[in-house]
Amino acid sequence: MSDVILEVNQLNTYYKERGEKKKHVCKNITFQMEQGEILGLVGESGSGKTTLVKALLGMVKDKEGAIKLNAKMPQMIFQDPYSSLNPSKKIGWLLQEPLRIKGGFTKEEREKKAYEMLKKVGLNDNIFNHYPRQLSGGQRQRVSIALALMLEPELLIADEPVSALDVTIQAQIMDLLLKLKEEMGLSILFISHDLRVVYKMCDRVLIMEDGEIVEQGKVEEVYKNPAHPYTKMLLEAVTTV
Amino acid sequence: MLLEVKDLNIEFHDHLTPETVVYDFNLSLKEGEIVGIVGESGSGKTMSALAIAGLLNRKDMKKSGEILFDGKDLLTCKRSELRSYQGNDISMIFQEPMTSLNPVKKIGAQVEESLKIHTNLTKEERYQKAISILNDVEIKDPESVYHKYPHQLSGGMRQRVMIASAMILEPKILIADEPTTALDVTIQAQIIKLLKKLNKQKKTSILFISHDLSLVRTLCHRAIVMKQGYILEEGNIEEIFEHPKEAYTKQLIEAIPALEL
Amino acid sequence: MRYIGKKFVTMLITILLVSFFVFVAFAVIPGDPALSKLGTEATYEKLEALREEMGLNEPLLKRYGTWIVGFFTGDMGTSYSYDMPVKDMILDKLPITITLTVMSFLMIVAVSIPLGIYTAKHQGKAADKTIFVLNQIVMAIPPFFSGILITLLFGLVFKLFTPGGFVSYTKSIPDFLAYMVFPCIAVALPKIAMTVKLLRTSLVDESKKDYVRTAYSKGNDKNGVFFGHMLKNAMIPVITFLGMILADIAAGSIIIEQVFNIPGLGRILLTSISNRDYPVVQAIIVWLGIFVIVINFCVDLLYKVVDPRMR
Amino acid sequence: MTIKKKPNYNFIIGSILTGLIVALALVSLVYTPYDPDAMDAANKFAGISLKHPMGCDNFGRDIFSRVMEGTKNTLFVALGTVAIGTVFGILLGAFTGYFGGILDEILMRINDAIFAFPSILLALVIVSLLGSGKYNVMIALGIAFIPSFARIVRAEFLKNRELDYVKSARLMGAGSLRIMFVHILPNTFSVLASSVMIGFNNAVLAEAGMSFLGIGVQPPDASLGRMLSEAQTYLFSTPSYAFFPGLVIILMVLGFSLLSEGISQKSV
Repeated sequence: MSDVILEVNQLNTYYKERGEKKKHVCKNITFQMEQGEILGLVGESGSGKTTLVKALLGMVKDKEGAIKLNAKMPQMIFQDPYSSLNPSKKIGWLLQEPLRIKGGFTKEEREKKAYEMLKKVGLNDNIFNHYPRQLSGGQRQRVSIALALMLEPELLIADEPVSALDVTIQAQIMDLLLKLKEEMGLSILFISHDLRVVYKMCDRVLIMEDGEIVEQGKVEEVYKNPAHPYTKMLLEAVTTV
Repeated sequence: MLLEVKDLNIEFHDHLTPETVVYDFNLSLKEGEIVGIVGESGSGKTMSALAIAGLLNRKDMKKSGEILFDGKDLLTCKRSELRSYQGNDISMIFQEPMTSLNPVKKIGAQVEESLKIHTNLTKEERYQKAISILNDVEIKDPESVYHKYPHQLSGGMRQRVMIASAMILEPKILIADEPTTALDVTIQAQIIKLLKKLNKQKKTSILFISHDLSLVRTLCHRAIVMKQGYILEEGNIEEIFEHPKEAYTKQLIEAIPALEL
Repeated sequence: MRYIGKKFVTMLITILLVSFFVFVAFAVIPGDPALSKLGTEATYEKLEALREEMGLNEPLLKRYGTWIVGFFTGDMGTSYSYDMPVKDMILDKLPITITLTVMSFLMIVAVSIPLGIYTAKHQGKAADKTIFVLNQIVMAIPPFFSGILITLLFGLVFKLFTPGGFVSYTKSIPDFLAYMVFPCIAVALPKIAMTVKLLRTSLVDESKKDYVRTAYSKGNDKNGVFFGHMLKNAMIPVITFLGMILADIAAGSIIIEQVFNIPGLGRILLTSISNRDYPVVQAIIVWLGIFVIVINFCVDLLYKVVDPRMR
Repeated sequence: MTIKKKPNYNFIIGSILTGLIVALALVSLVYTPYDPDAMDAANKFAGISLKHPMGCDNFGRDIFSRVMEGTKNTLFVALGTVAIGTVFGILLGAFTGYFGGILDEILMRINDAIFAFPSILLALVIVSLLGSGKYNVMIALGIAFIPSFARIVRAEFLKNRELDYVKSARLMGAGSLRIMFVHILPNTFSVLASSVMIGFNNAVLAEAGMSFLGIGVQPPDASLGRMLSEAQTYLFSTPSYAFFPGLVIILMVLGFSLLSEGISQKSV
């Protein structure tokens, strides 16, 4: 039994917009995530998965329940590679920013680490002096991954990291993530709406509908014997289509 | 043959050197047939579709070749003649149902707009037709949806409304440009089913543009694979998936994560 | 209905806020009105007595309360310099400024909207480019200078009107209106240019939207797309702008009244500012403020009619 | 791939006009053909000549020298106005836009109330309270301009705050101030630049308008607006007196608006 890196117990979150009734977004969310696994989180828009992620990162105020995180500074990669990189900064500057904030590095050390990271995610050195707008979607997503890994986090949250990309690029990014996971011993919470992608990437999966986790388990088991009607519907949508 | 596209080339002239985005595009579409055009971004699939729908009229763009519909060349015929086909014989639906609907007009008005343009039906007749097509696209309570605005509907509903407004005159060809990409998977499956149903019931031929090979496989009879403006491969759906001739096609198919259940 | 009610309440609150700010500004900053009324040589006792009489020894909020109640019941105080009720001073000038504002606004709407549509429809053609250049130049001419040019050209050279020969509406309404045409042109010109430019930009932006492509795909011709689809969407930012313009003209009338020698509200405001006649300044500013706020309220309501997403 | 570019006429003409006007103002700091305030009864209403390229006014002062001086004053006031408006607008807009909440609500209500007021009216109120003069006009117009800048900056911050790159910066451990001023602010510059340009023009027009009314720049300082109002009396006899100051205002505003048009064309 490996160590638990994230434990969520009876998490409830609420959201209130002015003049409207308080909404109950996440309902009684309970799950565990183990060190070194890739845990899939599947749900459609409005299922509450984005709110769940925000809650895990401490960005939701109105919540009850326990979130136990055994990793320091979880990092995140985002769906839209166009809005996740600051358009006014060069890639090199961006990659050094986490180290600059953390402090205790000389300029040379920072630059060396940034170049090393670029190499790790399969990018050329010359990208260091490029602006995000000069890169393709796939390259940007590699930069995002590099940026998230600069602080060597133990937990990485990947929010639909491939769904904005072309299929051939998707495959490359997925392979990169799998490689980095092995190299760096990452645990990844992998959010996706695409059951095929989850099948390729994840060890276990959580199925979310309407703020609740309706089913969880090993990917093969859930896919072969879906217990909840919603899971069945999702799988049907993929296999009949 | 319902539609025949011969050697279609599309060039942009907004730069110093003209840039060709579609090279020697050929396509034939039979009545009742569903043909898929597959490719990644920049493959020229959307440009070809827009050209066939008669929606590429920018001045800095050059088109050559032939687009024969009913023996008439849509590329060279008069604009007024082209308009008489648009929405009437050839309709189109788009990727983003929210932005593709006019935000300040009621659903009813948008659904029956083609009737207003192409027929002399009375207001009451138009209303009846609109309600009946809204029923056909499986919208519950069409009478109330008729009086709503786009922002009051969900994404899936909006795409159904788009389909209704494109299908109201029972066109011979429906061009669908990534109609399900912006939708959730379960909604996506419903829309694909709906397109299949409409194709069977109304014998409408569908030109289905998508980046998603698994969708194309379930929906289409034939498919064309495009890359960087060129047609790489075309053929029956089974042929393409079982025995792809081109390495790129193989790569595309392999990029879809397998689901072994 | 709830929306209107909410907006109406917001409007009332804003009016109170604005009037309070103005009141406080004029109560605190200029110093002691009793002193300025009596002069520096007044004795302490006399000053105290006057302060008591003017209610200056009351707490600020109470003074505001008395003032605002008086304000809306028709008692706007007494002018320091003319020793007559402010209300009477304002009331008979009001029609002049209102005429100036409304007439120039109508000119702006009547000219700029057709012209904006025309330029957008002929985007990139010679007519569009010419109008663009004209627009840029006209926008750069301050209304007081165009006023001077109009006076020179139509008044002194073509003798279409007598510069400085303002005829009051109480004497002859046709002559009054005939004189007002020229100041109104001076006010309207730069605003027409701005509105044309905004409407054109707005229409061009709309033309790139997806729903326009949908409209063409249904067999609409250019006019069908422009008038049936784009115009209503494109008018949304223009409505806000026209609301701002209306407020701007009312304020800008101060300058144009000076150029054309029109004895309107602006004229009194200006003399009162230089005479430090605060009750008059205060009253005019608050009225102009109320005018602006009410316009904004109307713009909000108009929005609701045009844009269903606002409901 | 090389992109075909039509020459950016707006930018070229705008730069030339602005350059000329700025040069005129800068030269006036060290040299004017005559003392702008020197009266010369012999040259009253002197016509256009080599000695007096724009003629002389009712006191025999050289109009060209006065136009140079006035241009300098107008530019100075406009620059000051825009500086006040931008600095406070950025601060106000950045904090309210980034943090939101109750404070934002209240400040924006007040902001809207002020913004609803035409800036010239607001400036008049402030001038009537502070008194007229170059610096008071600058302060008055500056305050009147804060809300519009604050509004633009706030909208940009509101938009950017929701973007993933800000979330990503927060996850790196960046503090709010660092996120606001190092990460977000540079992304608002392009929008801010165009509104600064528009603001500058409005400031020029407002200053000229107030000086025209006699409550702006005060004598002995020369001012374009004031010259125009003085010239009005002699409009028929000496139209050139009104013509040149007016022309300079137009060229100044035109140059700047073409320049801003050209810049936005460039960034597309």
